[in-house]
Amino acid sequence: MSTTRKRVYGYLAEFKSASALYKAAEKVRDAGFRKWDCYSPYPIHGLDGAMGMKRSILPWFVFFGGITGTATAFTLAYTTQVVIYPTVVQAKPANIFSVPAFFPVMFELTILFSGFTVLFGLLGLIQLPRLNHPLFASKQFHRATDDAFFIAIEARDPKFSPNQTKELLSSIGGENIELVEEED
Amino acid sequence: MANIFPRWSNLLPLKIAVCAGSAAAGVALAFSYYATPKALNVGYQPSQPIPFSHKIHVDQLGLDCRYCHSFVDVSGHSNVPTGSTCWNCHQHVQRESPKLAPLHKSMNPTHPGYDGKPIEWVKIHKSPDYVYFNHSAHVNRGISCQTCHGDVNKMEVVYQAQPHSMSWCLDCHRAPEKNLRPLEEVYNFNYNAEDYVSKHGAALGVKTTEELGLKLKEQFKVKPKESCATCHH
Amino acid sequence: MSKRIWQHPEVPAGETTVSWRSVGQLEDTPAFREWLDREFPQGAAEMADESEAETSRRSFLKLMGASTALAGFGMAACRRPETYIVPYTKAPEWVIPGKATYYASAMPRACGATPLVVTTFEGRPTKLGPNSLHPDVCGTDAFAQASVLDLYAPNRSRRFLSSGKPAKRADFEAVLAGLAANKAAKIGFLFGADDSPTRARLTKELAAKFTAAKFYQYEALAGEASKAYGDGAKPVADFSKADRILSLDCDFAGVDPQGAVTPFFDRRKPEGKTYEQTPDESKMNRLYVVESAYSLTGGMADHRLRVAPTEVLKVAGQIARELGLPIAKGVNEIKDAKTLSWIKPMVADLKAAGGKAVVLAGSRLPAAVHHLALAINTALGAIGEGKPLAVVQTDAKGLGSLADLKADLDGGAIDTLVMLTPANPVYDAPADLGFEASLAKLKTSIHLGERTDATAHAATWHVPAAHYLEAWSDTRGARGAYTIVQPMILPLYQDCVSEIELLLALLSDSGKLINGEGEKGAPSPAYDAVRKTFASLGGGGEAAWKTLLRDGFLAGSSYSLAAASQAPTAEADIAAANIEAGKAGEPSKDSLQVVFSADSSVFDGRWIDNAWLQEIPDPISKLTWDNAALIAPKTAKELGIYDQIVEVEQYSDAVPYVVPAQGKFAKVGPDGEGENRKQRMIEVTVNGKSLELPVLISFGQAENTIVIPLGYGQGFDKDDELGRKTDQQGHVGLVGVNRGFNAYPLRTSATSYIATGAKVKFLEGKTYSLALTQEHSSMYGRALAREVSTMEDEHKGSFKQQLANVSKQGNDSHAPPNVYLYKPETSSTWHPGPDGKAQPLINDPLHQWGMSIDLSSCMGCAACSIACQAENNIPVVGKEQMARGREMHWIRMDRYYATQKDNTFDADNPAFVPQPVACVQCESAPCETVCPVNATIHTEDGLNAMAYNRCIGTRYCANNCPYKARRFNYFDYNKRNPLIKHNLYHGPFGTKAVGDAEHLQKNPNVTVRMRGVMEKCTYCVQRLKDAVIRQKRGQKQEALVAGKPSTEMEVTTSTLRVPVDSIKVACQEACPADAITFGNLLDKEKSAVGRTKSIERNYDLLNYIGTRPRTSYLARVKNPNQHMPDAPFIGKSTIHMV
Amino acid sequence: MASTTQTAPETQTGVKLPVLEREKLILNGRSYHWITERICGVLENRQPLLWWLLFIPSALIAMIGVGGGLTYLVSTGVGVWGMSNRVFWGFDITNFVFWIGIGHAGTLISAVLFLTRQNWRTSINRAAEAMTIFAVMCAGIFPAFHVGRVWFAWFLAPVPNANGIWQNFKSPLLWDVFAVSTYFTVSLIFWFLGMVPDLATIRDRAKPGLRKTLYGIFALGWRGGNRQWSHYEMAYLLLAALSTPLVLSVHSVVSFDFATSVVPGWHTTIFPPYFVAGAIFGGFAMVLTIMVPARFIYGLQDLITMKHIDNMAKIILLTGTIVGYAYLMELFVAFYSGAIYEMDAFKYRIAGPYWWAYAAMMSLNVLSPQVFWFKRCRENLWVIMVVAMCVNVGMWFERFVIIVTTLARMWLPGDWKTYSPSGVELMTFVGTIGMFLALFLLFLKFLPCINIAEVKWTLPESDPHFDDKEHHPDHGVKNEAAYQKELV
Repeated sequence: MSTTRKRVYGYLAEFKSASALYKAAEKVRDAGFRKWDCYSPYPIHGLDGAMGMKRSILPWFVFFGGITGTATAFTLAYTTQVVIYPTVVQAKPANIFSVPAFFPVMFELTILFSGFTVLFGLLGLIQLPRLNHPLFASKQFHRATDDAFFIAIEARDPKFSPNQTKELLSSIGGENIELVEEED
Repeated sequence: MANIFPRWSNLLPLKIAVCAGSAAAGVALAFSYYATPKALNVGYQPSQPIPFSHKIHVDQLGLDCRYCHSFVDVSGHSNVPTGSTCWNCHQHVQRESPKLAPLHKSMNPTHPGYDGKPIEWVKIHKSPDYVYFNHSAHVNRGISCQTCHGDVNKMEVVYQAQPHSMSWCLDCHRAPEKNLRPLEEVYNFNYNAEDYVSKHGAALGVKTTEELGLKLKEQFKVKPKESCATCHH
Repeated sequence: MSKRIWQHPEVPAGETTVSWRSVGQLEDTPAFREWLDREFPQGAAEMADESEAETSRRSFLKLMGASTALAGFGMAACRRPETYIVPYTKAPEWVIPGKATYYASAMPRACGATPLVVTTFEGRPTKLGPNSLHPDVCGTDAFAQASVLDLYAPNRSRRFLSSGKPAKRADFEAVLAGLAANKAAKIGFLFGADDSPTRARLTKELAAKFTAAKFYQYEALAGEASKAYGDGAKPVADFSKADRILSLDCDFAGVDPQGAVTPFFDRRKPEGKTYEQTPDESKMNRLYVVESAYSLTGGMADHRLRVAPTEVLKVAGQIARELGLPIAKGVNEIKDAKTLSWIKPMVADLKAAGGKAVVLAGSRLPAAVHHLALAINTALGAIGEGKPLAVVQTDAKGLGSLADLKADLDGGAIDTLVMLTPANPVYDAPADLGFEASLAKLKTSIHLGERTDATAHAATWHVPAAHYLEAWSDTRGARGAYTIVQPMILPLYQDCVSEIELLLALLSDSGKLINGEGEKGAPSPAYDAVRKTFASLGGGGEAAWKTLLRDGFLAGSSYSLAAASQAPTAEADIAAANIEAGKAGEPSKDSLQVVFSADSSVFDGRWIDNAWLQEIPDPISKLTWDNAALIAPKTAKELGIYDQIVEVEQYSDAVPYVVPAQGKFAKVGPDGEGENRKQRMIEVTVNGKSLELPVLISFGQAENTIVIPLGYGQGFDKDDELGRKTDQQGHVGLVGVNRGFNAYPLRTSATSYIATGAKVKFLEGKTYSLALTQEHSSMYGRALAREVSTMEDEHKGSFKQQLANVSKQGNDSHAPPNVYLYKPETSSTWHPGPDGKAQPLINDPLHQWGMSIDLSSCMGCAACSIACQAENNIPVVGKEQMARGREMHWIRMDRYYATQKDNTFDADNPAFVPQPVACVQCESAPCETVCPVNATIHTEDGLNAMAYNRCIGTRYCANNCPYKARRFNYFDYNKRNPLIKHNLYHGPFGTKAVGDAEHLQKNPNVTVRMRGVMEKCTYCVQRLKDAVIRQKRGQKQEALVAGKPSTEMEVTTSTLRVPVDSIKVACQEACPADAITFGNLLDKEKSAVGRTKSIERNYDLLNYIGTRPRTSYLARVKNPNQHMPDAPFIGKSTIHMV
Repeated sequence: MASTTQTAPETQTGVKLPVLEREKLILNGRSYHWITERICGVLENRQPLLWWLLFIPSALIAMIGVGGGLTYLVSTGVGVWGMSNRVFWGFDITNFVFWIGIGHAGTLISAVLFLTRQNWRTSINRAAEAMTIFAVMCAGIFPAFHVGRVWFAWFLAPVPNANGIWQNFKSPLLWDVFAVSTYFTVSLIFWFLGMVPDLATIRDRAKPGLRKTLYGIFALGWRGGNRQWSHYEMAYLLLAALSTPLVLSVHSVVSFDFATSVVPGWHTTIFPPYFVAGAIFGGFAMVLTIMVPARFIYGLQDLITMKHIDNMAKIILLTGTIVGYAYLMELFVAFYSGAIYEMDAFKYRIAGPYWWAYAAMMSLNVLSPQVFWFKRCRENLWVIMVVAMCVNVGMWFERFVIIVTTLARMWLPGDWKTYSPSGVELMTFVGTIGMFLALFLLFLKFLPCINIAEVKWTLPESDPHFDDKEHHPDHGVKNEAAYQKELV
């Protein structure tokens, strides 16, 4: 620990297993914390509930993304084929009845647009890419992507207090609890 | 164990995205303006071997287009006048004007340096080789020279007035009424639809220029085609 | 308007941007430049601009690429390549820039001139069409159509040669002057068999001037007919008067014309020439053919008898015998009952025709047969005024033969020879004659020719000849109508001399050679000579001359009739021939008979350097770029060439694997297919000489007979597949080199056309690759090219019933009707019309184009394909690509053989049914819907348009085309030279395009396609558009005439619609058989095409798919004689198919 | 495979039911860390010599075949390939359809098996997705370069232009353009998203330096917090849901190229399902061909177990049989049509000039997979490899048969001509195989070839209620009581 004062990010505590983390999460939730998170190498079933989180709203983004795709495709096809420059191919009609021929493209663009919405929607929701984060400064946190389970409670949380929070964490089975400070 | 990326890197992706996006948009816009016939062709005004002024010949002297471009209404190709056409008048008129030196060179055997070689006019209105535009098909059906070549009668030096791009052609083929004229007025550069309507409107039973156009389209049975073979074969 | 002034910098030397725009400049070869200058003495005219425009069409796409590239980098904005408009200084009369000018002229030929109308653009002849005013017109055959290419041929002779080495014109002029001065010169003239009044006149003058002069005539395949008809006399048939025609090995519809053939085909149509009558078989003619190998005429036959070549004499004799002619006794009787059973009813039929029957003998047959034919015709009362046959006296009288010439050469009667014949005596004279040796003895021999062929090299002097489109001359039609030959253009290369000009030079005292044009632009002396001749023929005065130039012929002029009496030598000749035939005896596999036939592509070899003719498949064998020995299947097996009999593939409805698949299920034939085709080779030994050449199975050919087309093998280079000697490489150009096998050395004077006692050795393991355009000869049970018979059929009933059933033949008999989900005729858009309602897209109320092809008169000659090639700038692709199946012909001439399993008369004589297939312009075109970029869509007037500049070449359209009518440019055929081996595969490093003048033939109104582009027939859309636009001018004229303002003139359909049947497409125009009808379907019954669509013979090819093609076919009608033994098997190719 | 029988508690009915233990997906009770170690090992340790022995030649082949071949093609003309004015498509489209087909397994495994909660997929989906990407890249080459004027290929893109002309949206080929590009893009997204947490793992294991930086960038700063996981899971689910119809659509659209035509033998309605089945069939075969050796080389037997292979074998058996059914149904339809053109088309396929191609197709695609009826064959890796190879070849022949034999004997006998490929064509095809291998090897070298995170949660202890079942009876599979409840 260097002696210069740094901004504190919060406490990071490790738990021995997924189930331990699960139980701990319930407790932290009940303690009424808001700015905290559980870190695990893989998604843990039911942890959302244990942490009292709401269901992701991503599907709504994607729904509208998809609609946009369909609309784009239809407009593109219909205006060019019927409105702007109708052509006779194989004596096929160039009017509303030629729409069935546009379905494949409409479908594909729907998927394409949805796909992009998923990607960018997700990145937006989880605020990535963010390459720099205080937690990366922690000595043990790198195991979070391997085999360790952590809970981190942020100092920004109104309920956060240097001592009680630390006790809480240890009381619910947190080990090698660490005070994470932001680098300069 | 420490952060490998500085904190400022957190905003970097966003910045990059914004810059790249706007750059792309800029390029697209620039291209769609500068790289289209509208910008590339319109206003092309090369200097000609003889500074021939359409303004003088058409506007002041009132020459008909067909005096020089004599085959415009019989051939697909509107011919440029032969040396002799110019010589007809200019062996008498303005004979000594220094501007006419090239003409003398090709027409006047007594001229020093006479070689009888034709004058090389610089081509202004170019349609690609795979486009078969037919002048006679247009001027004989009520489309004026002016419609495509602009106010040549006002031009000291001829320039390209219209983009002559395919979409430009299509615009007229889809709505010919906008440009149709009575056949008598095809070569009249001072034609004005309003005046015409006010003069003959009553006789034709039309009040506005739009009505005139539609009337002529109906009357002449003008049905321009849009399919490829109309211009490409 | 922003006026940005560009000050163009001087174009620096080596500036390339300009040359994109003008290939004219790019290819600024001296020849081209010089041609330009001399074409318009007052200074290169607008031509320069036009030629630039049209030559750069060849590179238009690259150009587009370039300009888009430029645009891409925004460079075009800073400097655009400058191009120039170069007007005439003094405008030539009649030349309207951008419009074609048409002139009447003619192509002089041995069989009678082909009257032509020549299309020229700013002085460049680009296309030939028939002169329909001419009395002897019969379309234009492939040779005539292709002859325009010779004008621009890259290998065309363009400079004087002395003993094969380039020489100075001056030196030759010296020689000429010497000759002209020496009135006692022992000079001989060797003419061709074409007839030119002016030449005939000059001949007399020459005879007067050079007392010792002698005159000869030679054509390689002239035949012996004159022996029967007298010196310079020849028979000419008038088929309009012939109800019954018997052809004794006479291909009068193909390479052995006997007078205008169109009337013959008119009478193959039961509805009459213009389809106006109700079908009436009695108005049809009937054709009997006795021949040894299939010819185009044989393909048209109602009854065909295949006999060995020597047997023809017996057949003729037998006919004479049946007619009770004394002359017949000279010929052995025919014992074979089968043949007799065929001859007897046939003769009866001829007799019954009462003077409306004619017998034609092939010119390659021995004199004896011609004697007999004359006798028979006389007996039938076929000869005379208003009769099917006339014997006419040509001007070519008192000319010696090649044998005479040879004698005079050796005897020293002449020491100077002027060879003007289009033939190539050193190459094609009978081997035993030793002409070359005698020629070599001469101190002066002058050869005038368009090619530097063997004779050109053998002669001491070769003079480059002017093409007939470059020279003033005259000639005669088949029946002798005086016909003018006028130049369209000055000689492309200034040393080219015309026949007349050369003769005139000799006639003049100075001997000065004036060719092309006289001093100070005065016309060529030939012009005056021709006018003089014309005047002497009663065409005095300027008006008559102008009429002649306009019409192309002198009305009312014709040959005088000759006395058609039996020649005194008849008996003797017949006796001799009979003995010969007796000696030869029946052909057997150890002593075969060989027919040396004229070739449908190179004729006698004179067209070996014509790329169009080389690439057009032989109508019978479908062979391109080569010749081969044609042998009947059974004979081929007996000779051990094939281990089993190669049959016309049979359709098998058997289940695969249950039956042996041999020869079934469209398997690849024994020789392979496409580029893998390796043809077996044999060695033919006859007259003590032998020749190795590949074998091609030929169906319907007489057993133990070999047919070898002549005219090939004139020179080889290092690329030759068989590594033959290259010493004669210089005799041919790129087109003709390494082409086929030369059979002339096998010929002797006695056996110039038919040789007997030939031996054949099968060269095991030795092969040669041939390029065939059609690999499978049967219809595989599909009723494609449909036939009916005027005779009652036990299953299908009477002629009437068969006609009614035409559209229900084959698969169509049980195919369900096509059902559409949407109304297909007029698919609509949301563009409201004047009535406010949605308007249809195929909506042109003036023109809806349509075509029909009458299989009853189509014989399968490829004239249409070549006409199309000339009109539409279709490239040549070379043998290599042809073999791969990459031909570019927009019209593919399919040819099917149909065998009747139960044919008890002669099962090995299958029916021959040709079927030309081009794009049929489906109204519901499968190709259109699959193009991702809209490069092929339907036009308002019902064409299936193809926008080359939009095409990216996915080739999907072509896959989806049931007729396989689309052609893809796999290589840059116009930019790279396809004639050099593998050159196309060298891409950018390959040799550039052929020649420096070839592009001058291109039609400026048709885009020249680059590689990677799909192309196809579009009904000559450029012609249609031109006609439609010309029609539009009428509106104004009407207004002027009426003296009313245009706004008060009512513009009616009649103003804007092209007059009924006034427009012809290239193939239709060329067709000698009038088999193609084209026109505006909206004219309904008024137009011929409208009528064809409503007659019963009309059917759609592959109707089952429901493409609703605009081109439909008319079923072929066979008109058999029901008393003939083979009658039940005639016209049955498709009627029993289900 | 261990399956111990235990005694279950008495049920109301009094029947004692044996409880079968589910087969483990990960063997020998490996730990989280072991998994990480093992999978990251593949790309952290130096590559075995074999890797280089495979990579260098395949990279060379790719360069010569694809690079050289295409340069020659574009500079000289499509004529350097073997097509003619009779057979306009040959190797080009055959290879295109072949590769696109291969490209189907990946997304199918990831998406469809994910939706159907087939946890066994976790061990193979990453590699399979990689295959998809690379296969589609190979596929794309052919349609792109088979066009006559590739420099005008941009005509296919609906961009506004001064010519005012547009594409033809009725053309299956245009549908293809959209379908394939969409498929490629979405697969890429799917692949990348799935990889982000694993990239984070690698980042966190790497020593500071370029390597760490690069992985760091691509990991986007992933932290593995549950607030990220929950959105991430949702995103993954959505992508799976989107990709499933996409996979089915792509090959359907490809089949439209043929099915919407009028060509006998192409114009048939069974093409879409038949093509999709064929694609899955060929795709799985290719997965096996690649994964079985890889599994050995990198010792991943515990992750890619015999169970995985067994499942894939079963899928091959199923789809292979579907394809066989389609072949026969084609024949029946043709026979039943009563149209001579249809009947002949198939006759000439079976017994015509290319009978050998048809025979190869039938035997390799329909017969060879039938051995998978026998468990012994499904367990013998040699048999599996052989069959997989057969299927790869067979599926190529299927496309060859469909395209070439049909075009060589179409409507008018007058234009029949056979087709044979040119050397350049062969070279390019081999080149794409090299390219595919090279790319896959690079993938093994630089990216986690197995989905680390997903494999971890297939471990029993990944369940948060691993040690106390009673309170949450509906979780986990080893809870007998719950299991009994489910039964009765």
